[in-house]
Amino acid sequence: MFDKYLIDAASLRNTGPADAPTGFAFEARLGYYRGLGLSMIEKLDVSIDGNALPRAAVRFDEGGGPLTLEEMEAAYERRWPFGAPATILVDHAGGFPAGEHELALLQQLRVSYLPFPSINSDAKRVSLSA
Amino acid sequence: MFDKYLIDAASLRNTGPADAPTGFAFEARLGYYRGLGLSMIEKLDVSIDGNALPRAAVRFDEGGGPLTLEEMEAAYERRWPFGAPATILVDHAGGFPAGEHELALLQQLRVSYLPFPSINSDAKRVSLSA
Amino acid sequence: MSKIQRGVSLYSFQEEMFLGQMSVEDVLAFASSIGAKGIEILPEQNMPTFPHIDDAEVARWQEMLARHGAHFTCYDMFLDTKLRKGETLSDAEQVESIRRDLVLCNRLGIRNMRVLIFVRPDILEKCVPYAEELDVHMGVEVHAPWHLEHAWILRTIDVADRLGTKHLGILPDMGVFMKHYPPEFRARFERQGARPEVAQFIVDQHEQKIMCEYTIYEVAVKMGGNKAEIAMAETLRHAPYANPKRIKDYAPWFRHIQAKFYGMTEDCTDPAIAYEDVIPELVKCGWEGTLSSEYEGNRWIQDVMPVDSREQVRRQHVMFERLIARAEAQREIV
Amino acid sequence: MSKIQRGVSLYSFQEEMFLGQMSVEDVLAFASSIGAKGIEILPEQNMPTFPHIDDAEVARWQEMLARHGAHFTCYDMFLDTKLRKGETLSDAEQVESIRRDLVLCNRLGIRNMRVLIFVRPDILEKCVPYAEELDVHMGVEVHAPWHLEHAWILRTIDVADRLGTKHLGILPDMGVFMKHYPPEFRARFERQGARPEVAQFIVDQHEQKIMCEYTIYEVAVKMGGNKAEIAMAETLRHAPYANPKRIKDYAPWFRHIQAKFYGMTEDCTDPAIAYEDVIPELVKCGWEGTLSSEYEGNRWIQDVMPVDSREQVRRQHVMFERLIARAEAQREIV
Ligand SMILES: [Mn+2]
Ligand SMILES: [Mn+2]
Repeated sequence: MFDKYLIDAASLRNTGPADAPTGFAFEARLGYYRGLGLSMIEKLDVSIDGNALPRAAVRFDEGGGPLTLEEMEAAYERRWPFGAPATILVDHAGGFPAGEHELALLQQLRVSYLPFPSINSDAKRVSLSA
Repeated sequence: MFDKYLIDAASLRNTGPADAPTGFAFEARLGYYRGLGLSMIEKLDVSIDGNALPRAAVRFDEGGGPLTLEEMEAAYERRWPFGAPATILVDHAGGFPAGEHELALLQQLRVSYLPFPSINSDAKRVSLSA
Repeated sequence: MSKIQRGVSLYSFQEEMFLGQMSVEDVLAFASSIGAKGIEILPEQNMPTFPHIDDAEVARWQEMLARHGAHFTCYDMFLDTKLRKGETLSDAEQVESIRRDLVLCNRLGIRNMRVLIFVRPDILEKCVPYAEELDVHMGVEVHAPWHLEHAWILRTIDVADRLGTKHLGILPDMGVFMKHYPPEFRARFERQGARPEVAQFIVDQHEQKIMCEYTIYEVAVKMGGNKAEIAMAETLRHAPYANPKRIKDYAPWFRHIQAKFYGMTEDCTDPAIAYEDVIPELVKCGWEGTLSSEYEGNRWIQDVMPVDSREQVRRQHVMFERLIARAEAQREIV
Repeated sequence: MSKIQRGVSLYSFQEEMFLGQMSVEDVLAFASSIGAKGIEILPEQNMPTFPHIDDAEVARWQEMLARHGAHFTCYDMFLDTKLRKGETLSDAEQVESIRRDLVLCNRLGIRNMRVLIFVRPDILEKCVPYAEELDVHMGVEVHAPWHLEHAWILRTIDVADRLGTKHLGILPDMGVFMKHYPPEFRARFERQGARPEVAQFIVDQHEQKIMCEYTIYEVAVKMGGNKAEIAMAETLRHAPYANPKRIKDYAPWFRHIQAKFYGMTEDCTDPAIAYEDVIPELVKCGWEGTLSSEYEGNRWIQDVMPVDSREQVRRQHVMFERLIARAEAQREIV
């Protein structure tokens, strides 16, 4: 219900040494009308220009410290609150590629009252302003 | 609801000259719980050992005289009554092939209260008793 | 004596009649023998010359009924809107087809006509003058997956109320009260390859009254169901358990009931349809009309055993007598 | 004065709250300004530290409500049965989660809890002692495609009746009374590529209350519908028009109503949900409780225009005042 708002384009930044970035990060929101426990976030698929990045390259931090998606599955005590930005960290040698590219985020949620996974996705054309 | 009863296996016979049959015929019933106007019988597919015979080779006679399937589509005043045998005539050079074969009949009906066609089918292993 | 009468629809004997093992007179004789004197007919099934029924044929039926002390209760109409390929009958043609049926009802002395559920309320509105003149009640069959409260059904009732007519209403098919999954359905799907544990899952889901689409999704997607299992799950779309408490609310709009069933146990109980709940409601509200057997079990068992429609109908009527008597007794106590 | 009170669910302002354009206090101030003093919350939406709510947080909410002359009406619970991958919470864990919510209701001074429709009746039965002790009514949300008469809902009512408890029942979402197809739905599907004539066909079919599966089949198979058209047709599965006459029959089992809507016209009428039929029924049967706005239009228009939840909710309350006053006046006349 909030797909178009998932990615905060202005928040995109490289991570690692400024002259040799090892990845990038951006702020994202959960596309659901309530907060959700992290263990029920099954997928956070990040892709650039339609190319999916490996699941192992993605980490998540809602404020409690970065977690791999594997670790998130057992993070029963942590939640991603409604409307709150969390950081998506992506390992990507060289950082976000130069110039404008399509950055996409797909969230797959395990919502207990739905028989099928709930999927939210957003894609925005973004570039690093530096 | 009466699929297994559509073909009367014992009624199978060749048609045309006995020494050079030009086809075969058999009795069949309508697989529906009421009679139906002939114009609503969309298909009477006959096949032997899984090979469909041409639609133009098939004629139908419930007692009012043989009709091609094309002619049946406009036979608004004739009906195939419930449970009543009608003759299915098939042009087939040489008649029904010698030995035991699978004879199949598929009826596709245009039933007004159903959004999709109603299909009944029967297949029986039969042979001409000579 | 109860206001509820017992009868049979000729539909119940379709297996034997199709195979030429029973004639309509055999049905009448049997029905009469079990006290089910009300006869529902499907002219398009039971009258081979339909729609051309001459006076001699009408007389033949009347004499046959008289021979067995029976009487007509209901006429099941059809409406071939798709008579012509690629086009639908015009409204005027639809009205004319229904008028033809109403006239035949009247000639046969039948005062209830089962109208197929797909017939449009505005078409029926145009038929009301004929129904009134010929004194035939047109009852739209409330058949699963519809139910008494479905908005489509309410449209016909709204038309009847607006016109203030007593000749338009509904005609419930008791299949809408499927409280338990029919064992005959399950057994056939198992013969077709449904695994017993998947069949049990489907039965359990139905028993819990879980929204059918969820079960279909579970079976088809999550359990990787085979063809028979998916087909079995899909039957749930047509297996609702409507609330028997609504019967009293709709009783003014129906005069005849199709008493659908799929199979009776040897001790004369219905394992699927909630007659135990339905009949007390009918008795409580003082409904007058006929419970007309509609046995539909033949297609579920014919692959594996001979069909005995007489025995099945007989058992249903033993149940009816028992449940009606019990409900009447309860009513007198209260 | 009417027994029907007016309120809002914070759900209605999800767009502005998600985007940080409104705080919960902004919602309370606005609701109060239109006389909608009853506040329904979704703690998992509106309380960022959920489920850890300390006494200071409770006090902060109470003070905030007091500042605006408002009060809590209802707590929308969730139940994360799929908390752990590949397994379902045990029954004991489910009961414990519901008990946690009941305790929080009680601490917040809330006497109604919306229970998600998928929660099993036997689980709720086990929670009844807690609900009674904490004086919270657990109402299973009757949400489309279910309806008041669905057998799944009746199971919960049967449990309540068997236990003789006043703390278990239902909580209807007015989305079940969708008399007309919402223009907002149609417009969005047209923006996504639905052809106007196909969209009109779907709207017409819904208007006639034709069984949704037929329309889906027509659009998907016979008309060769495109993706947007098929998706539009599939919304019909969730667009039932339940019979408002049933409200009186179920009034004893509900104390709160989620007043679902998708968009109001400028002259303050709802083009889709049958409040014109629903509110007179509520008034006639003397129902006491809160009509709690549940605006769900944001997701249908956000692609093309800014969402103004305040204006939408304001219009709904103008309609409520008008319809309640009219129904009260009618009632006094009769
Ligand atoms: Mn029936
Ligand atoms: Mn709701």
